[in-house]
Amino acid sequence: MLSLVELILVGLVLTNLVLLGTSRIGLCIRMVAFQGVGLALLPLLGLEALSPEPLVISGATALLKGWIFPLLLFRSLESAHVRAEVEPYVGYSNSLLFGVAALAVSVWLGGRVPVPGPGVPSLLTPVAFFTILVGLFVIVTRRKAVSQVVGYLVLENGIFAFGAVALRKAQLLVEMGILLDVFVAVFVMGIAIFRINREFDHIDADRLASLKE
Amino acid sequence: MILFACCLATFLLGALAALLPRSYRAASAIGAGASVLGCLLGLIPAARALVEPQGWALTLAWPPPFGLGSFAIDGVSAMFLVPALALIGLAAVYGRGYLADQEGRRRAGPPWFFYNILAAAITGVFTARDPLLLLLCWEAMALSSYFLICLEDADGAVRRAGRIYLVASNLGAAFLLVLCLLPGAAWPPVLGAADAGLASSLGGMTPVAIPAGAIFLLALVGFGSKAGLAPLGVWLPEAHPAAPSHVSAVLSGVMIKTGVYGILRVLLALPPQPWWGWTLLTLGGATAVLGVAGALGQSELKRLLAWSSMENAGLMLLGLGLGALGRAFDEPVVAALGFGAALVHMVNHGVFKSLLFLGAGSVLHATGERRMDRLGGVLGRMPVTGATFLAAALGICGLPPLGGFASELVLGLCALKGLLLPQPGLDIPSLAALAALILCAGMAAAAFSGAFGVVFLGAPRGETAQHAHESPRAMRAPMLILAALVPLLGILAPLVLRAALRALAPAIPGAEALGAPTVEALTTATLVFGLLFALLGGLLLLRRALLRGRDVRTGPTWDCGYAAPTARIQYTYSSFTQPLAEMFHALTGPTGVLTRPWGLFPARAGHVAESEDRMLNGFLALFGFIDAKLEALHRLQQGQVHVYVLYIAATLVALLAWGLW
Amino acid sequence: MPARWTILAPAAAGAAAFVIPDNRTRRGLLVGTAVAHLALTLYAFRAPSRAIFEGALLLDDPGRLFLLATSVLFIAAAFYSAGYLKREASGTRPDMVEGRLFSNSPEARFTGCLLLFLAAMSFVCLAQNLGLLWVGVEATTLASAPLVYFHRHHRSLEATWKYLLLCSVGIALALFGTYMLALSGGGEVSLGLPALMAAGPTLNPVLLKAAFVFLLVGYGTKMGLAPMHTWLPDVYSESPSVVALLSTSLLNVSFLAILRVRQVLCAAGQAQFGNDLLVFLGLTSMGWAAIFLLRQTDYKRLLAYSSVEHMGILAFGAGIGGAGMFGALLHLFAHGVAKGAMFLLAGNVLAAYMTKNVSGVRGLVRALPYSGPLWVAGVLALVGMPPFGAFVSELTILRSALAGGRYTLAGIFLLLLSVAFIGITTACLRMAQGNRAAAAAATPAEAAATAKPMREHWSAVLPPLALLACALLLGLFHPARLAEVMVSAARITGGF
Amino acid sequence: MSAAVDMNMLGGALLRMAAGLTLCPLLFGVINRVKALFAGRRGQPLLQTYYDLAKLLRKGAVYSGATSWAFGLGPAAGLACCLCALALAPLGGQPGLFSFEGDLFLFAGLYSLGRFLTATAALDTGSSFEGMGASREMQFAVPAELALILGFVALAQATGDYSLAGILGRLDLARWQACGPVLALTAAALFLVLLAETCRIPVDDPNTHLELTMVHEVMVLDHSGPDLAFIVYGQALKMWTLGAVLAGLVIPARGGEASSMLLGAVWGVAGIFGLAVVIGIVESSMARLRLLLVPRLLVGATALSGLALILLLR
Repeated sequence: MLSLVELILVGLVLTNLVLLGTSRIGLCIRMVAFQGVGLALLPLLGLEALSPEPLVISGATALLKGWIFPLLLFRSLESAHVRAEVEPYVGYSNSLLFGVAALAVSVWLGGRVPVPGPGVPSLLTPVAFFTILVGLFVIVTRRKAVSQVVGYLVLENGIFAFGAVALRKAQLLVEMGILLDVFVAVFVMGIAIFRINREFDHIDADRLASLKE
Repeated sequence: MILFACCLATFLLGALAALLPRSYRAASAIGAGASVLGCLLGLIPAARALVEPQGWALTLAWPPPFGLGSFAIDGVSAMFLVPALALIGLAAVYGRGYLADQEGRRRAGPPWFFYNILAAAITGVFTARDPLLLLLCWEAMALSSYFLICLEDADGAVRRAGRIYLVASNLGAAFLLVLCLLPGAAWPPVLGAADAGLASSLGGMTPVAIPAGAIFLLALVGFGSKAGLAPLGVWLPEAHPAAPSHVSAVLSGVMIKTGVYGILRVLLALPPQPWWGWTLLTLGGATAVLGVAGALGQSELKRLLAWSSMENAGLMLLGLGLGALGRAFDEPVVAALGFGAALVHMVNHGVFKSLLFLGAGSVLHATGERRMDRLGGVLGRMPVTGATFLAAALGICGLPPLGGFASELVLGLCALKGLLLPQPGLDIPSLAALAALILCAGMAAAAFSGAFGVVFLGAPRGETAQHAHESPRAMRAPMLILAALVPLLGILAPLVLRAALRALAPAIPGAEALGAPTVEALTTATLVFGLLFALLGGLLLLRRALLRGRDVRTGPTWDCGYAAPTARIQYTYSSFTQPLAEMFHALTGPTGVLTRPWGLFPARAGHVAESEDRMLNGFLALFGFIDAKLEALHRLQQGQVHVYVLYIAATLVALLAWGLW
Repeated sequence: MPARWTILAPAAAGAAAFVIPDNRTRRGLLVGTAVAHLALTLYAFRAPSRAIFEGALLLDDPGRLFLLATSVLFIAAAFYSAGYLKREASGTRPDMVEGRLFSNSPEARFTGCLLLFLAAMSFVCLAQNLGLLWVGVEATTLASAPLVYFHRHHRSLEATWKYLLLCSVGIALALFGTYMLALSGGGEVSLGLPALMAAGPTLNPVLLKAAFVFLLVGYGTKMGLAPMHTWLPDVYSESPSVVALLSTSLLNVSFLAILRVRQVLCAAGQAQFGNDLLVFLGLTSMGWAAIFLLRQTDYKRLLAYSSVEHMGILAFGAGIGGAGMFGALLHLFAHGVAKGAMFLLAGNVLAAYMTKNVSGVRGLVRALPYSGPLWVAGVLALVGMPPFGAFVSELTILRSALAGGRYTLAGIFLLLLSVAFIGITTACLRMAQGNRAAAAAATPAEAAATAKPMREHWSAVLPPLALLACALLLGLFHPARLAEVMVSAARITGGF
Repeated sequence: MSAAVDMNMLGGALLRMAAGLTLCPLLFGVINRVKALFAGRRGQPLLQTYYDLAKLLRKGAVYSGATSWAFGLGPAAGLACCLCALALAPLGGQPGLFSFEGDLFLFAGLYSLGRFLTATAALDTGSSFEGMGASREMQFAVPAELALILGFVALAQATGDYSLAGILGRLDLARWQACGPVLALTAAALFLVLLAETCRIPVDDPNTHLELTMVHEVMVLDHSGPDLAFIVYGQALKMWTLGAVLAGLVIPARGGEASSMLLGAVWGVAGIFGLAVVIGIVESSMARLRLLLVPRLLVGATALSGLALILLLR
């Protein structure tokens, strides 16, 4: 079933490019949701026998990444009555250009890093690197706090993809702990955005700069 | 050695005990009493180590982190320790009287706490036989002296002085840190000694051979900065005046000697090379001349004394430099006399300078006036202070028949012998040392005759000087004891020199025999001193006998018939020293700022006479520059979280590139 | 089996704290849990410990050490905050910087998060599985975020946001590194520390290096190594001093995480690479901190930057290896207690002077009869002056650097230490000296009023006093068992 | 104490001291006679200084109200120092009462002690004139002392001995033939020092009447009676002592054994009076230097001694 895995990975790349290109925050959130659903499938693929653990993990993943996180983000977006523009420092076309460059870099890096283990697509490492880079890029170049959370989620997705494909032997305990943490993180961030909006009447993270030096 | 342990214990316990009581008198009594008692306890073993030079050792099993703490006293330690303890004890007695009038303004505990810690630390520095222990004592000394300097911290100038001192001593200590932590480090530094420290016990590192020159340079900077070596001694003229006078006495009379002690230890332990001696001579001569030139340019009595401390530290370093050259060229006579001269001068300067500071303190205590040009005629109102100050001033100028002359004689003879020896490497350095010595003696005489004359003689220049009163007994007694020591050190100079040579004998074989002729010369000189005293007394008696029964009138100063001038018209210290200071203004900077009357209706004109401190200004400018440049880097953190994430990403990429390349 | 209870007890107490209505019982619970935790830790310190969850959790010697450090700091924090919460005014009040109105978040949440925070840190100390280690570290972040936002004004909110975002990003990178580390064994190795170390030589070096870089950057963000430290000054300056104190032990456990990873690196024979990175980041942090310590105007930020500097010292010592590792562990203790005391004292100063500006504070020694002298002592303990512990630890690190013949590094280390010394002492001692009247008062009458010393509550003075006593103890004398554990911990964490 | 072991030597030294004590006031008379001769006057009697001293010793004294005991200390101490210096100084190659290695430092030190106390005594009057004089005296002393010591050191280098008596005892014709120019330079330097120390023209004018230009005389303006006598006598002794040293340098007539001891002493005394004549000639042939030039003159003297040393060292 390697092909399906690779399909999902390619989808990951494409969604990333969309993320870089779009101007609507709503679309970004949906893209992240798509990524989440796709990633939720990964643990199931390439299994010899159907065991409960991967099922639980993928279920939880789909629930969180596909439904709850987008929900939270949309809520905080609504609560903050702001224009649903991304308002980047770096224009969309430039962002896409960066995307291409990042893709090249991550392919190069993936080439330097050997393929981890048998039965792992060689596409995995570059895609993971690429997703991480895109996530960081979004955090750095997008003004709104919400889009920074989006960036964080993209970063998280890249890492998750890497782990889910390459690391089949990880215990349930670990996985669940990780998911729980990410959930709480996003939850707390949502609350924080809510409060920021109430305190400042905006959620532009770049204007939170009273603490310096 | 039991006594020595008791001495240390007394200091430490006294320090803690002084903090306990609420009442001012009780605290100061406990604190001062502890220091005096500790000094007495410590003096006994120290003095014994002087007569039996093999000394003794005390090793107390100190649990980790310090491993074994081992103290030992040999002749050299004793030479430094005896005067140190004596001075600390006397200064403690004085200090109790000096601080008595601050009752109610502050608690007495802290000053005496730090004073006792300082005493213990100095004792430790002179006796430590283990690098880490030395470091511990050294830092403790620096800290406690810092807090003592900052006792009057309500005054901004004092805070500034304290800050300068703290920074300077920390930078100096950094070099000592390296010196004492070098692999295979021992104290006193013997190359290749086994390293019984944490590093070896844990890491099992193999000591690397360190070039002796590096060790010398580290010691020169580290100890030299404490000894007031130019240009590292910039803190000295700031810190010593800022401290309360009994502390200034200890700082100047004892603490700067720890630097001399350290350098001497290194020179005795390692085989010196000629360039060590030349370095020491150059720096020592520069320090001495710079110090005395600075002293000529001051307007406050205590600052003058501080600058003169720099001068005398320079003279001691001259002695060390000659000694180092003597060892390097294998001329034991020069070596013995050079180090001997440094030791003798160390003893003398300790006594004189502490006495001078005590005197200055008692004038300050009585008048509250620091500037000399506002004082005058104090001698009549403070006879004891004046007389003792005169004695110390004569001594510190190296005039016969006092101790100062003895050290000058030994140093001069050492240079003379170095000059006359058929050793091409020695003659020019010896000549330079000699010239510097004589030059400094002459200028010091000018400075101190002026200071004594302006402060104590003539007519009072202001209200404060008129209402001066003699200090209480607690302050007078130590001054009198020290003043008695001044001529005594002149008479006993041969003994002091012999003790110094005996202390040096282990490092310089046959030092005593080599120095014997000089001891002989000093003995003869004491005969001349006796003649001088006899003649002086005889002439004074003769004068009285002649004047008895004749008409002895008292009138105004004749002054070539210019009657009834105001007191302010008297020659001030700045005017007294101006011609001489002008000759050296290249070193000390302009000695005064003159605002001339100008125009048809001139506004007020005036002349401010005080020479700037070029070294300090240089350092301040440098530090300010660096500070500004670094502050420009504060732009790196402007609060945008985006940029911060970028930092993280950039670090990640950079390290990845480093790792995977 | 006490080790597991060091996690469960605070967790349970934290959960309870959210529901307990009464303030006094909750504070009692806080203090009681802290005492119990210290008792358990001390017991676990002596007893050999058993594995939990098939060896996923185990208290080895490094764990013991860090658990002790955490517990000591927490008990001080608990006692202090018991009084602090009592003194802290409730309801809306004007903020002292801009005068905007703000209020505290509910005390229940504060106490609860404190306890959960402790639980998370204990969890990290016990974790023997890199995955669980990650979970624990992330949990500490999340548990402490609400604490930062205790005073609900917008500066603390800004700090909270930065804290959340930066630490989450960093931690995410650490997660990626963790995966790569596991994969370096060809996908067959689990995340268990023993397993990884057993498989050490067979691990793929390239992946291993890449993994270490990710982990170092990630956990380094939490540990506050420059240039990832940027959240640290904001959080320290805007959160209550209790929280600042606890963040010190937060930095410590992040350091533990890095050490755990380095264990694997050493087992794989890649120690040199890791050490180089650690030395590099350590010196970078010290340099960065030194720059911001000079002319620093806010004394809480000053303390924060000094934390960055000390984290740099820890990294440097660990990277130097040999006795340097021992020195680093000792320094971890020495710095922890000293910095904790300084934060508590800074809280007292803030309460007395109502300003965080260095130039606004004068004459501490006269104004606060107990906190003032303690402040001076704390400064000395912080800059590594004898007879405090930091002196010994910095000495040890420097000595092992010299013994290794790395003179240049030692020189830079010493230089940066001196710069930091100048920066800290210049600001802090200036605060202690002089008299308050000159700085604060406008009229002579007011000066007379402010000149006389104020009264201080025991709960504000005793905890810092106790912490400084610990610092003094570390400088003069080490209990045998403690030294033993430190040495073996230094061995385990890959000193030599 | 190589000198005192032999009673004969001791007696000789005491006799030479006695000669100095009795004859020194005569020097002023000689100088004045020479100056009068040049000026074509008859001049004051040779023994004038003796008369002055006797008169002063018979007078009472007036003291300024501003002064303290430090004022009276000055003259007595100054005289005591001059007497001790006399006891150290060799005459005609014969050692003084005391002689030891490095006594040249003591020799110079005694004079600076006297100078110190005289200056403080001057400051004690509170008069700005006397302060001015004291300031100048201390200023000029710095280069003068340097020149004196370096000159002695040059002689020590030339003769290889550490004590005044030893140095001057070895300066015989052979030595002059060996290193004549060096000794000549040193002699010149020492002569300048002598002029400065005994405050003669061109450094200072003993009988000027313009206080602003005086150096030593203005310091002692307020002293009267016995004090003034002490000062005048001290000046005479100083001239005698320095003259004895200088004469010992320039007149290389030496007699080792007791028979020619007398010869050497006679040569020495003759030399001192010859020096007085020279001083008289100098004083009447040249004017007093401007004050600002005096330091340069003395630094020049230092340079001369230094040059002599360098010549020896190379």
